[in-house]
Amino acid sequence: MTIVERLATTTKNRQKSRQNRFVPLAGVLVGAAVIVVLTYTLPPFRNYQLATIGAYLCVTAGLTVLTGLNGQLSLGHGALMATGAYTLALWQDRFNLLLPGIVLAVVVTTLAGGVIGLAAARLRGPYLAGLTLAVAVVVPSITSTFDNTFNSDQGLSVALNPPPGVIPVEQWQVWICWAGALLTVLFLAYLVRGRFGRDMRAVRDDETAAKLAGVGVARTQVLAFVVSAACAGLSGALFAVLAQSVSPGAFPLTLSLFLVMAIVIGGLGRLTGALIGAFLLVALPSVAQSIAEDAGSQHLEGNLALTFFGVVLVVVMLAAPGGLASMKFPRKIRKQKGQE
Amino acid sequence: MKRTATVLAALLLAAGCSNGNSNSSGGSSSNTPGVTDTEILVGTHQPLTGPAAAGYSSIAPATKAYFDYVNANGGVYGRKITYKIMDDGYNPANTQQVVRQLVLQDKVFAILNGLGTPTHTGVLDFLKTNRVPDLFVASGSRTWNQPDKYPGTFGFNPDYTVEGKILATYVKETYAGKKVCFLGQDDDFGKDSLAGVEQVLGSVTAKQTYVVTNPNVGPQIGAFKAAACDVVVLASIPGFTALSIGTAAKIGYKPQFVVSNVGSDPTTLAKTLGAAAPLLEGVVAANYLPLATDDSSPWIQLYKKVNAQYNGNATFDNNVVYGMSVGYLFVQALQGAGKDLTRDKLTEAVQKGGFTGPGLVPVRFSAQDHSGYAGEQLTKLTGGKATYFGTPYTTDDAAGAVAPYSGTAAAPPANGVPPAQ
Amino acid sequence: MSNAGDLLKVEGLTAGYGAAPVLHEVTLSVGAGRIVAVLGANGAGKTTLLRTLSGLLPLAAGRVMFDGLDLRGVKVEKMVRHGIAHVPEGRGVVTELTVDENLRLGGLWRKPREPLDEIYDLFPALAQRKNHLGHQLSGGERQMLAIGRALAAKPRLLLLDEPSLGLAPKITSQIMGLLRDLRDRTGLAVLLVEQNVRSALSIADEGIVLNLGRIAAREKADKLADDADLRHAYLGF
Amino acid sequence: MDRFLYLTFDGLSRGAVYAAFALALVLIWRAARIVNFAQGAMAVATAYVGYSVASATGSYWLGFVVAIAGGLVLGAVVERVVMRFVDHSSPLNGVVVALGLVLIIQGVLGMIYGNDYRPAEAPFSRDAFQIGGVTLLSRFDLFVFGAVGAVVVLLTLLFTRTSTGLRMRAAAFAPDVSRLLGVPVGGMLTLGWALAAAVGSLAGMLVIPTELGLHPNAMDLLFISAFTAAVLGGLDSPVGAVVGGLVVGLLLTYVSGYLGANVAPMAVLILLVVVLLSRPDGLFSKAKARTA
Repeated sequence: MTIVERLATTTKNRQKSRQNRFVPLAGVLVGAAVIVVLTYTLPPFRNYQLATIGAYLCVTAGLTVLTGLNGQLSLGHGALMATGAYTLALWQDRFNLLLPGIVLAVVVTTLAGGVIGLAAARLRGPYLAGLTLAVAVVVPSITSTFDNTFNSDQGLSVALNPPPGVIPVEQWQVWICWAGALLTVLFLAYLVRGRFGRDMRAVRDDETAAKLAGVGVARTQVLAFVVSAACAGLSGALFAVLAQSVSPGAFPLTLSLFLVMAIVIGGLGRLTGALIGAFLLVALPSVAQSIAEDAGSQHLEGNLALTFFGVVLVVVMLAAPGGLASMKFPRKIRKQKGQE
Repeated sequence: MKRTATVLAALLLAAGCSNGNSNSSGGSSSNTPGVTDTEILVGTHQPLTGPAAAGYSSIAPATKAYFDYVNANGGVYGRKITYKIMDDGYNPANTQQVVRQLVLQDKVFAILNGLGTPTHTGVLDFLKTNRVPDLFVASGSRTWNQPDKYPGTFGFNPDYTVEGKILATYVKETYAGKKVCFLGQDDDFGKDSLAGVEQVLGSVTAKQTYVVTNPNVGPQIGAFKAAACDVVVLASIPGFTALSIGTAAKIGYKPQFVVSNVGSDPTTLAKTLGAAAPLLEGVVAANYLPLATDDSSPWIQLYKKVNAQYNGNATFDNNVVYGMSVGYLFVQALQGAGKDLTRDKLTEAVQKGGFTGPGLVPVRFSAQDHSGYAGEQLTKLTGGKATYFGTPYTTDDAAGAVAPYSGTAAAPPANGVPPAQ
Repeated sequence: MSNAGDLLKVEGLTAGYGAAPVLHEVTLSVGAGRIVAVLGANGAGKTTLLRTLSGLLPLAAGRVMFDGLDLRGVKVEKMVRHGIAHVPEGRGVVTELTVDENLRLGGLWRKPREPLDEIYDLFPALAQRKNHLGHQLSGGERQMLAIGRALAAKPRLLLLDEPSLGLAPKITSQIMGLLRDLRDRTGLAVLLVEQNVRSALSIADEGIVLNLGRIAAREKADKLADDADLRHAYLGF
Repeated sequence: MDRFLYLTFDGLSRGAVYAAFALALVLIWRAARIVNFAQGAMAVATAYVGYSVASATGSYWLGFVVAIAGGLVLGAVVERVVMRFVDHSSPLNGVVVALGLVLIIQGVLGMIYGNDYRPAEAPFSRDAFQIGGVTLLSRFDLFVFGAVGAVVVLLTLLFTRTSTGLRMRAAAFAPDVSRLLGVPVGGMLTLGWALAAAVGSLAGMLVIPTELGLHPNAMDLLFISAFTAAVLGGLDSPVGAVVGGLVVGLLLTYVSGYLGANVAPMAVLILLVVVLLSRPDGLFSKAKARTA
């Protein structure tokens, strides 16, 4: 795409978003209402899955802003989630105060994200991917080197008070996770609409042009990384709440890769895409496993599910290159493709 | 956004409505989760795919095959056992998901033989909160033995410290005055084992660790060679046992290897080493169940029959023996719990102990002790085949002495199904 | 103006990006050994015309004949074999390759391959910088490299997009002189897209004025240069 | 000193296989501007085929040739059947499709061959030569070095001396211009994938005998090290891949040997940070950075 064509599409997008303008706050309030109603109707396991979607949504939303709007690819967000999760676990062990603990987890991860972001702002494309990948694989190494604090592979358990009153645990978990998720989405939605969002897109599309237009390129990139790291930290803390335990094995490189897959399949750069991605992260593996179970002999073990998962990824990417969130406009996509 | 949320909500609802009955526990078997007049539903989490699947993915199918055998022989009090195996790929985050699915959605009666220390550690609290019996966890961690904290959790394997003490006792008696080195996995497995070894031997000449993410033990084995160790104790998984033995041969270093049970299945090792399998000659390991190659054992005869009939004649190795022994012990526990099956009765039955089965040493379940097998006997590999030598030893994970065990192993019942008690 | 000996004949060509056409029913022809200048304001469709002719953009309607061959359905990478060379806007030098490699690339499809001496004779400046990477060249050198590379393919028709863009007047006139020489010496036909109307018309045999994707005028070059009304209306001087 | 020498040789022999695999990544990057996350899984697939042929015929070398040829075919097929139809307007689309392919390949391999380790024989002895009590390299290590060296030489010749190499480079750097010059860009892309996959298969045949054995996930960890090596050296540079591979191999071994195996990944991260902060496009990047 030439710059002119890019500009043209950007203008088009802007017009489109003006057409179906909606207020993020209203969307989030509706979402909250839907979630609360759901928690009273769903059985416990579905509630747990719903809570997991919420926890994933925090990180996918932040990552899609970083990657989709600012063009920085991170394969290390799993490690940032681990940072948040371990912070909360260590805090809970001492103080057992959930809300301040979650805030602290976000703060610590934000700082970690700032350090990585400073390095990341100098790197492009695969070099950034390579560096963040090295960050992702360093988690087990850190937990075993400092095993007095992190307890190596076995990890830490997270002390939690039981939910207030007679609320079932799973329902309580949904409320916590989705409160975090909806706040994240609200924050990002307003952030993306403002000047910062414009700067991020400008940097993604053409760094030189952005610089000429007075956008601080490095500052925007670091800031984008910091924001997405904060979201990852929140997500990690929520996962610690969900699992009541943290261990390095729960934040492997594959998690970071799956996060990237989720936002791309969902629709890069869109919060709706992040929601779809978070949903798929929970739904797809279990659907794959149950399909494989129905079809499978014992000797295929988990392999049929794995294959099914892979086929879905490839087919979706070929059928909807803009991600599932873009599926509403199939004709437009075909046209754009013809142009290339 | 709004529309997507609605669609997702509808999907979740649709998915949820299919099984929305409430859970309860205790009381009588009529309202015990996973138990009906004709069926007992039991679940497990296992690494079926991914790097950790190697060696371990054959355990759960073997357990299932034994249950099928029991079912074909009338089941337990007329109930058939359904064993639901979930793949967690040895990823603790997946374990969270699949165990919750088993407990909350499938409403299993109990979790049996969940595999792995880091994976299973993460679900202990959840299982405790939901009062789900958590039987015979597949790892030698001491974590499972905390009756006060986790009353429903029971181990199966002898723990790594017990094993370390027994291996070290053998080394102390046979290689007195020789230099001993230790290579362990960089987690509780290696640490607990080293603690046991050093308790008996004192400080070893050189100790090294490996991480599973770096399949090169050249530096570690090189250090042992430089330290001129005569004996190398390995607390490693099978792949790294093979790698260590292969690496030693590569650099012309020939110590006596003494290997932990979890990393010593001769079939798996020989398969991994291929043409280099003769290197295994003379390796000392330990076990507590009949050996897969011991055709004279009535247990092996029984298991082979079950393997042929219900397990698609899978490669018959120590993992299959392990899986079927887990199944046997579970059926024993079910028989002990009686006809009116509840979760509490099952836990009580396990805690009552007194099981005799394929093991060379007793399982020591009691109200105070939830660890599994009490000890091990040493094996030596000769001609590609492991055989027991000496006597079995038992000990504990604390300062207790390593004592020879003189009891004799039980023979399996004629029909291969533990009798009702 | 079209006659039987025309090398390139375009009839009713409609093309563009996506559904909205940029060019509407353009008809033109280029005879062997003639230079035709395509003039017009920014966005008139000049570059689109060249991209369509060389197959980079699909034809929505109309017909393009080259020496009796219908070019519809001829793949871009085959055009050069039929004798059409396209020097794209911005020169299209592969900046990661050396001068020599860029030139070799131009004649790669020919069998047997001919030595590049002829090109280096035409552009002595390039001969001196044989082993420099493309991005180390000046703007003028890049333009020469791009044209030289196109010539290495021994084309019969050269599609040339804005050769003067960003170049000093002296270099522009050097390039224009070269094109005239080539036409005279080898009978090369050139379809020349230019913003620099004066220098384009100084060498062209005829000129075509595009306006909003339609042909607004087609005249002999000298006549066009003298037509004050037309100049004011479309060419801005 | 003996220990240092021992670790050096151990690290070099590890590094050589990282280098081989990093070369495959560099090749595909140069041909298609994509980091092929499926490279490892593809290499494992062809290694399975190679070892199946070797055990069926009793000839290691026949299996070796079949594995490399299988790489050529698999690479071409993946490009023609899947990658060609991926919308590359976002570079991530290709990455996600590649990750999907990884799952498919690993799943299918698991179904066919099972999830246990299978032995992978080496064609030469892996027993190291010893001189004066110092352990040096084995015959197999020398074979690995020879193979990696040969690949570097052949690739360099291909890219700098042949017109096909010139076409491949041009097609990768400037596809549209190349088409105008008569370069069949699609064909070059297929060729690039085929060659890269063949080099990947070679790397697989070199590395699998030195690790735990054949397994659907056998190359996962290697991919991480090799990708790190390629990034370190500069993704555009075959020489960089080799140097990067050796550096990563040595670093991992030294750190494991002197500080402990658990510290090694942190050392790699630190090295990457230091190198990339001073040279954001790797050690052997060309003067001008191209933001792709």
